[in-house]
Amino acid sequence: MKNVYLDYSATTPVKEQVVNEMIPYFTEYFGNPSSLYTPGLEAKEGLITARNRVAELINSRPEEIYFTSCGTESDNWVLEAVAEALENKGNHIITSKIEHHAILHTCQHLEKFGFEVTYLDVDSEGFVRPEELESAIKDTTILVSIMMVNNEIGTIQPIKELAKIAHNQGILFHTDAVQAIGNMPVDVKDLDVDFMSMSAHKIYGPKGVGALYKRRGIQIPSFIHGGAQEKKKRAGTENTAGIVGFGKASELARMNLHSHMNHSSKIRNMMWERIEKEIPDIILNGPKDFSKRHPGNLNIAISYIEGESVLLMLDFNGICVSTGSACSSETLGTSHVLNAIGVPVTKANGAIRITVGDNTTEEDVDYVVDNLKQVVAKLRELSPVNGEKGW
Amino acid sequence: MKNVYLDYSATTPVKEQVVNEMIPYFTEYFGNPSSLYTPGLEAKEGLITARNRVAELINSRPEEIYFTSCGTESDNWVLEAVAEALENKGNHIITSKIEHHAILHTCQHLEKFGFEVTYLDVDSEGFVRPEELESAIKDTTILVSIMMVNNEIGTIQPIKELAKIAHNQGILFHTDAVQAIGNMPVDVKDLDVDFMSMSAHKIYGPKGVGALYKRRGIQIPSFIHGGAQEKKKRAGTENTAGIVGFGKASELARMNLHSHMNHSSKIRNMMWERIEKEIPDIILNGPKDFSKRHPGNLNIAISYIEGESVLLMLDFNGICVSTGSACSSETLGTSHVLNAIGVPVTKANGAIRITVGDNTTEEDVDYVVDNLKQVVAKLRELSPVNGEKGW
Amino acid sequence: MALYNNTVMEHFMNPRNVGEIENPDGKGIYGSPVCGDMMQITLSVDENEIITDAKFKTFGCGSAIASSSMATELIKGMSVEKALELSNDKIVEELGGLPAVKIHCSVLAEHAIKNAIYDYAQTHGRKYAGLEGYNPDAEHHDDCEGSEEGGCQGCGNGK
Amino acid sequence: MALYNNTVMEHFMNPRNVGEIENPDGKGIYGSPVCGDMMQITLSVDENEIITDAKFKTFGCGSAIASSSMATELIKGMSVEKALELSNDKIVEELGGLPAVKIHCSVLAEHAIKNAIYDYAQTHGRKYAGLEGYNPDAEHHDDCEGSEEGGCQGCGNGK
Ligand SMILES: Cc1ncc(COP(=O)(O)O)c(C=O)c1O
Ligand SMILES: Cc1ncc(COP(=O)(O)O)c(C=O)c1O
Repeated sequence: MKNVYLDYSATTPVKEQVVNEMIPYFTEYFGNPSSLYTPGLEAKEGLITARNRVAELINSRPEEIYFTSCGTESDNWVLEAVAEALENKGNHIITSKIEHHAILHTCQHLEKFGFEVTYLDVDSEGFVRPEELESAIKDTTILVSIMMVNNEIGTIQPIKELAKIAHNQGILFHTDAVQAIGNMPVDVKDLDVDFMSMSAHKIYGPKGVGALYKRRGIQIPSFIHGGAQEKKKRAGTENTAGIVGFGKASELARMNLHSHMNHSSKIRNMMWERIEKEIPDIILNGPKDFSKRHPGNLNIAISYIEGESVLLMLDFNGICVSTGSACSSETLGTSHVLNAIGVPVTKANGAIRITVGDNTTEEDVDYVVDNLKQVVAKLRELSPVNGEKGW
Repeated sequence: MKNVYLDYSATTPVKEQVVNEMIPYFTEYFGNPSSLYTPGLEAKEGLITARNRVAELINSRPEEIYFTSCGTESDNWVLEAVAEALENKGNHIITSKIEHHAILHTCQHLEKFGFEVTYLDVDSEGFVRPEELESAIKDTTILVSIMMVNNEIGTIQPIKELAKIAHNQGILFHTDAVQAIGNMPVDVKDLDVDFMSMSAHKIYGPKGVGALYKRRGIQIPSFIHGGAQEKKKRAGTENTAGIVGFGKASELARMNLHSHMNHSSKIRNMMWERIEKEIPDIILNGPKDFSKRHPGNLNIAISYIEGESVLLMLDFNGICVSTGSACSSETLGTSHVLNAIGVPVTKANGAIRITVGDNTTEEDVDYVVDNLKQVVAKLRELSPVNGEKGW
Repeated sequence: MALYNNTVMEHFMNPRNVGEIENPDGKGIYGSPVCGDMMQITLSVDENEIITDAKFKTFGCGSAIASSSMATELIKGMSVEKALELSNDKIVEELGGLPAVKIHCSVLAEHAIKNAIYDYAQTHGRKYAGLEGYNPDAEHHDDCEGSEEGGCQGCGNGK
Repeated sequence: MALYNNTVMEHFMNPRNVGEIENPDGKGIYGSPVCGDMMQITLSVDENEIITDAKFKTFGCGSAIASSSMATELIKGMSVEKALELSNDKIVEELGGLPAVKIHCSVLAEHAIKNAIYDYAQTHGRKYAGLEGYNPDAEHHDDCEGSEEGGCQGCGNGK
């Protein structure tokens, strides 16, 4: 049976070159990077190389990169730390309705402690309207956090413009770029953001490693307290092998950026062309202008049927997609993102997300669309709802 | 040149069997464990096995294990979460003066927010006196956190007794067991603790993976907010390969516990016997009764010379030890642990820690002691201080 | 490891009794697409009150479809009286188990059958102890909106 | 990668001028074991005020020992006047660099030499512009207790 993985936005396989660079750090260069003897210094050297490589990917200085355990931790850190540091200045944070749960749930946590959060609406394609950000800013606003690329519908926000609006009022700006790095050019100097979250496992690196870019000169407290690692900003013995893997993945992402983007968007476009033509009663969620969309992302609401059954039947044929409806297998309820862009619940229940990546081939497109057509037809036959009945 | 690594308490090499179980999770079972299709479920199965194995090592239920990014995170989580959850009940936390910085610095962080922390004194061998804990408890006490085994001097605390004292007053009890698991029998049911911190890289597993044991039925808030991973208690895509490695390392630690303990203590004892006999003007820091000491730990204050130069000269000959004086290469100042047990600063400056482990051999003992003797002699010759001058 | 066991997967991939009986003796609908699952059951019942045929149409996840398939299999050939006693536990048991978060799918099937029998009883003037006080419209929305398990959960792209 | 470069390591592993001159013309001690480093310098100075010999004893980390070794090498053969101009920067430069947190070790060497010359000046009735206002006991404790960089840092077992 063919195996066609189409969920690169959920996670990516680790590239062989990346694994190969990691392995010696388990067994050979296993020292604690804080140790002063040779095996410790060897491990530390691995961290230095990795930091340089991540920095190069986003055009920052190496010392502006702080390694964390995941994108989620980076998001938590920024929000909690800015809240702690600027409490005396104000208690208001601005974000959007379509952020990742790592942002939204941390905001909800802060709300319990007296912070006020404005969740900006987005338009029908998921774009934050700059003028809405502008008018949401108050005297008490201490941070704006808007994601660079949405993980469900692929919307690429006008981060440079949004950061400028915040900075014009002297407000710090954070962006969650977990879905962005490696999938579009990201230059923190040009974007002029203060903080940026990243994660290795979305760019063919290992899971359990992330980073926070913090602009030089800005002081924020630690989130995880303890030893002096990461310039005393993130305690805990460093995940050396993981960080080395993140570094290598970043280097590859930088070198392959344009071929990766071209390849992904080409395959994605082929797939969408066939799907649009051959499967009736579907809607594309997210930007119609593909230049403003994650290069590998499709999010399709399929009328009359439910997403998980599509996912399962495709899985039976070796095809991996995710539903557009829930946060994870442990959570229920429909997608807050589809909800925010105005997709009715009934349609959101039938949404699937397809994200292509480096291993997706043109042949896969045919296999996937042929299968999807069959699955959709079969499930629609099973379904008590249809167009005539008004749904 | 020989390579003799003697810093197993800083970190351990990852065992080959552990690495071998991890690798497929980078490339083959790379799915996101939250995904419902086959590659996701395969990854999830890896987590389940790992959880079972960690649970077995400490005699807990699997559902009482929450994976984190390191021992430090586990420590931070417990302290911050109990503080948040029980704020209305009280603001007082009891810990000891010789805890790891992951505990001490988190306590200091809480103090900034109105919490009161009692740092218990320890005796000259590093033991917390149960009666002091008892009398430190107040109406406002919400948590007691005492480490099971000290990382510098190897002291094994009477955790069962200390936990009982806390529980008699209805107070939650946490223990940092990062140095304990794998090095002594640890049974959370028998010890009757509520929370316990662990880390993989001290038991021949990978760096960047830890766990928190949380007794069933106790509710604490999340520390890292976001997705629904770890029963909604610890967000962030799981470090699948790392967790699988922690699981395998735990299984090996459980199976090898007695041979590991016997081997370590035998080598450690041989080393101490020769050092004590052959190197004048040294002091053993920590418990003299080796049954109350980490089986691989020696901590020796060498008069008249400074620890780092000992470390460096030994490193030149392929021997890795750590100094007893500072927290990490990025921090200065003498050890808070040696200070707490009353070692004068002058002697603490000349302390080194030797920790032996599974790869240390009897031949290594001779190589190390021969070298150490020479290094000590050479540095003492260089030194302007000596016994006659009163130091 | 799989999300569902082989029996569930077999009923999901090859569901029995799919469709809609023309001029059914009883027809029941339960759930709604808003909640993420919806089932329609149609029945043929003979003069001895035996269910001679049952068909379903289901909008929902894998376990909802498998539960419908299994439930219709179980009630075919049963007396209406017996069919009213069919519990969701029995459906789960016959399926060899469902994940905890999916148990509500079997409840859905139980309710859809009850609703179909209620319709049969109404249109055929029958009374059954098992239907006493039963309100076909009552409960689903509570299930859906009230509880956390209110919808068929999907596999997330919240990642 | 190493903690120290080859020159530093060479001076650490094979330090020049170790020891204590008997009946020195000048002797200086700087630092204290409490602070983690302490240096003793002894000098022989001839009638032309040229330093003909210099020896050291140092308690301290690798860079403290290397700095002492390099510093004594540098002043041997120098006039006292010139030796007073020896800055810690020069010592660091000759060592090919020290890690930032270790720069204070070179300062220590500079001070120890100054102290030895001060002693020579006192006992031999000499005056030097470079010693004007110099207090041999003044500064070290400030360095040690006041600043974060007050001691030779060790490699931790706080792990
Ligand atoms: C006693 C103790 N607690 C906590 C930690 C922190 O563990 P980790 O390095 O996994 O953060 C360590 C070791 O570094 C330790 O020895
Ligand atoms: C936009 C976005 N932010 C944050 C995260 C969290 O990253 P991680 O899984 O590394 O915690 C993800 C993916 O899971 C994401 O897509």
